Amino acid sequence: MLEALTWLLLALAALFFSAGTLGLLRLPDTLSRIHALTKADNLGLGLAALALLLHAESWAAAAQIGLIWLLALAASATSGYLIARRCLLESHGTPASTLGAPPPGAPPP
Amino acid sequence: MNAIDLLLALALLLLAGSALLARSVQTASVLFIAFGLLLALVWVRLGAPDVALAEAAIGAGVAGALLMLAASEFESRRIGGSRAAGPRLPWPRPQGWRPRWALVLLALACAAVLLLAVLAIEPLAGAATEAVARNLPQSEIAHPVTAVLLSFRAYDTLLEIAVLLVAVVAVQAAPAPPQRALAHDPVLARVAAITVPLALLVALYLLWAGSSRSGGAFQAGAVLAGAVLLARFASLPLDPQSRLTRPPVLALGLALFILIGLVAGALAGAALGYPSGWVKPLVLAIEAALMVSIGATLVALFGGSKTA
Amino acid sequence: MTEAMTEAMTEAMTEALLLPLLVLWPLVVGLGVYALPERASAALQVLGTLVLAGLIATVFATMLASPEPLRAALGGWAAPLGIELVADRLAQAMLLLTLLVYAAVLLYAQAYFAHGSEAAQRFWPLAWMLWAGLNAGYLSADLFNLYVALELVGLAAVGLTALTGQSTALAAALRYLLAALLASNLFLLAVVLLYAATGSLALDSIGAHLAAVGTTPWYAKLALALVLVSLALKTALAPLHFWLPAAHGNAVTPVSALLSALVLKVSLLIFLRLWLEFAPALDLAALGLLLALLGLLASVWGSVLALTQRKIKMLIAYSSVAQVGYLFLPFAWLLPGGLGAALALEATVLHLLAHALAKAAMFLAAGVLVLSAGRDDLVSLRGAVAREPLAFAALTLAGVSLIGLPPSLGFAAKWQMMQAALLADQWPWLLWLLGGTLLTAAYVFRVLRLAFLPTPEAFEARAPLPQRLSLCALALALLAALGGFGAAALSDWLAAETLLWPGSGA
Amino acid sequence: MSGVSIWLPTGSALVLFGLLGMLLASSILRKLLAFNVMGSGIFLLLLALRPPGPDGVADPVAQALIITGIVIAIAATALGVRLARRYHQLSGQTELPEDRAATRDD
Repeated sequence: MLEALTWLLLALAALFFSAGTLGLLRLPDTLSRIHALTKADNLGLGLAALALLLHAESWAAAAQIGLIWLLALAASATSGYLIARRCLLESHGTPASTLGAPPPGAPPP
Repeated sequence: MNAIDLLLALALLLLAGSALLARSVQTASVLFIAFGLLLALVWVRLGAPDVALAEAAIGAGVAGALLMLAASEFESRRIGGSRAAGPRLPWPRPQGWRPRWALVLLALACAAVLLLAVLAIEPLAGAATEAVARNLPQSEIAHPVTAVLLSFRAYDTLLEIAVLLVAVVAVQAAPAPPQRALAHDPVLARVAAITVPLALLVALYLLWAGSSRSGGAFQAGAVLAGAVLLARFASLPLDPQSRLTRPPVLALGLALFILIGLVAGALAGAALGYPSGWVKPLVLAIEAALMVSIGATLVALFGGSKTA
Repeated sequence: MTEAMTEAMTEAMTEALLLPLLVLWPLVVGLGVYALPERASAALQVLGTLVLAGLIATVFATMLASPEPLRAALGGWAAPLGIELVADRLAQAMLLLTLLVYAAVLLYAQAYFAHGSEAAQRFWPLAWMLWAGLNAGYLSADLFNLYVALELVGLAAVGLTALTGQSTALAAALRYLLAALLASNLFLLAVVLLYAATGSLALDSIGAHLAAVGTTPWYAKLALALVLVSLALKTALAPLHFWLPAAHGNAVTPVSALLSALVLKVSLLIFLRLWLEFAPALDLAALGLLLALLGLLASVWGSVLALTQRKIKMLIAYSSVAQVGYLFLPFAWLLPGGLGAALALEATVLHLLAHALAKAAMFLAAGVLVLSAGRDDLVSLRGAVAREPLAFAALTLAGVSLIGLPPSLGFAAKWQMMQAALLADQWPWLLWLLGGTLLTAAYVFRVLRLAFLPTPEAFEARAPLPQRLSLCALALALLAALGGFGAAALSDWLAAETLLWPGSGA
Repeated sequence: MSGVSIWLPTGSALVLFGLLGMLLASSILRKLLAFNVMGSGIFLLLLALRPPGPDGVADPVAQALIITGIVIAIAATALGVRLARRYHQLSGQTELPEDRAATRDD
């Protein structure tokens, strides 16, 4: 029973990871790629963590796995946010951009 | 079992190849970081967790970040700030390669001979490995890798710290170009405010753990440097960067290592030896000083002043 | 009784600390010069040099008492487990040479760098760390430790090359760094192969293991080939010399002197050690011949290129390419049981010493002339006889040794080479030695001739330079030019210890 | 044994990749990257050629050598990257003069 559940979770995790990777490779622009990375991959990681939780030897080990997942979530959310911000700044801030107007969210000097 | 190894090996080769052939150096450095992280997994598979930690923190982390920083500088200058959209894996035409077929053939021949040689070698268990196991109790250090690094072959480690210091002094001839200012970012600052103390804690844990299991001054120093750099990028008020990279801090680790190596060594009867019973505190003192100096060194090697 | 005890104590301390201090002390001085305020720096360096001189004198004194090399096991862990330092007579000759060159170069640099110059603040710590790396390379008897020592030398040398931070210096330093890194990786690969095959990193136990296997595995040859390519790249043996002229020619003068006199030599010494260790187990006759032929190529090619240079320091740098060639010639006879092996070893060591002293003197003297003329092409030599007679004398004396005229050290080295060639019944090499001498004479006289031309008026107005600069160059040049008188004693002293294999001799 | 031997061809191939990169790539950064790849291959060979201990733990001497090697490689890489950044700032070039000439000729 436990084994079957573990395999199911791992298979789902692999599915989400594959979807995320596919999105990273195939989606047209940076912002949509970030979606693929932050959403699908984090879900995949969560599922994998859950599968491992089922086999944790102690509460401490389980807590560590949970903590790792939380940290990975925070890291990917922050880096996704930073990439998106940089992306917006660049597409608005350079002369080569199609939008000639000054960026709405330009950083204060 | 072997399927995982096979997959890992193939992915490793694929990443190395695509990093070397990638169209832009920036893409190459991202791929190189992925390569380093995968290599860390390989070290775990081979039963070398200490190496895995060092690889992930230093090999992939620091080296990759250094390359990426330089690449972004080069490329933003070349095409006026805007970049070709996103990383794409470019197979057919690598750029910036000189096709010199004689050299290619030479390298191929060398690699073929090398492969034949490594397949022909019958590994010997060897005197050194057995000696480590035999002398471990006498070294009074529980973790074999730490015992090799700080007792049996402490001289290698000492010279290697000198190499790091030489690199720091040498880069002063080439001041880093000023970096583009980073605006204060509330989200990054909030996340860093949690992550930086956590990273400092991890560094201390790695330092402490080094005496009994995987970890040690190098890994801890790399994490420390990461924390300081993160604090700098997030413009945290606790930015200790300017004070951390002063010469006395950079020199501290090597100086203490030599001092203990000579004073304790004179008492123990051989330079870089430890008098019996004093091993643990002395090694911990050396490792703590090394952690600070290695962290400071890595920060200094990144260069660039405080973003303002 | 107390006296005996003190003596025993001192002896024990000497045993434990003497050899390690030869490496650790320069590191301590380097750290001090780096971290302490600048006004302490000069005094610290004088003290540092004197202490090192004392240490080296102690090594020599201890060696006179016993013919065995000094050994020290670091941390008290004996060899296959720990790392051992060994000071045989080869190492001692190198220690002394390094001390002499450094004493001259440090004194020179004190006057050369403007007070408070930024380049000087990087020069002092890097130079001292380099000294530590050099001594580590001479003394280490552990293969991996040699790799670490070579890296210390290499990175310090690259940092010194880039000292001024100007674009040409940076390009030269990068080229040098990339070549050195490739060489390091090849060396590391050889270390890996040998460690895997023998399970040990200590030089003598690797050699013993390979010799004991009987039919030595072929991959030992591959390892030696890798070491050979690696160290030939670091020693700049043609055709692997491409990085040298730019690095040595564009560095500031004290750095050029250190790089050409010492940094090139440490890799050669390590190669010589590994050669002596492996020769009984492998048949190296063909490889020795190949090295000698490459040396031939280098000595001709370097001399020809030296003849075409416009800048004086580039000319001297290309001369190094040529002179390195001679260092590899004696390997043709340096074989177990080969006739002339002992002579060949002496010739290599003598030539190494001769070139180090002469080339350092030449760079230092050329630096004086460049400073006094305010330009770095050959025109700067005009009127050197009148302007800077001492520097000119140094240049001439160094040239005498480089060409190999008696009574210079260079002459003694070439004489030994000829003897070795005759003993091995290979007289065609003599033609080469004579031809090479003519080529060397050609570029040396090209330099000296200009010195007698009248000084261009543009040079006259410049402020006089401190005499100390020329004197430092002259001191080294005198050692090179008169060293031939001591060569016989030096050879005897070297021969008193069995550096070669038992059973092979003159 | 078969579990270990897969890393021997992998390590050799990484050495080959790195060697090719160091010899043929023209950008300084790419050469430095290749240096690191080659080093990784050598370290992989080092560990794969050592028989593991009874409990599956790798040879501690080899592990220590690799850690030392990684730190030395980072020192060299950092020095190279800084020199390259400054060189680029001063000259606007990302390649060394000899390599530029070679690329133009081809």
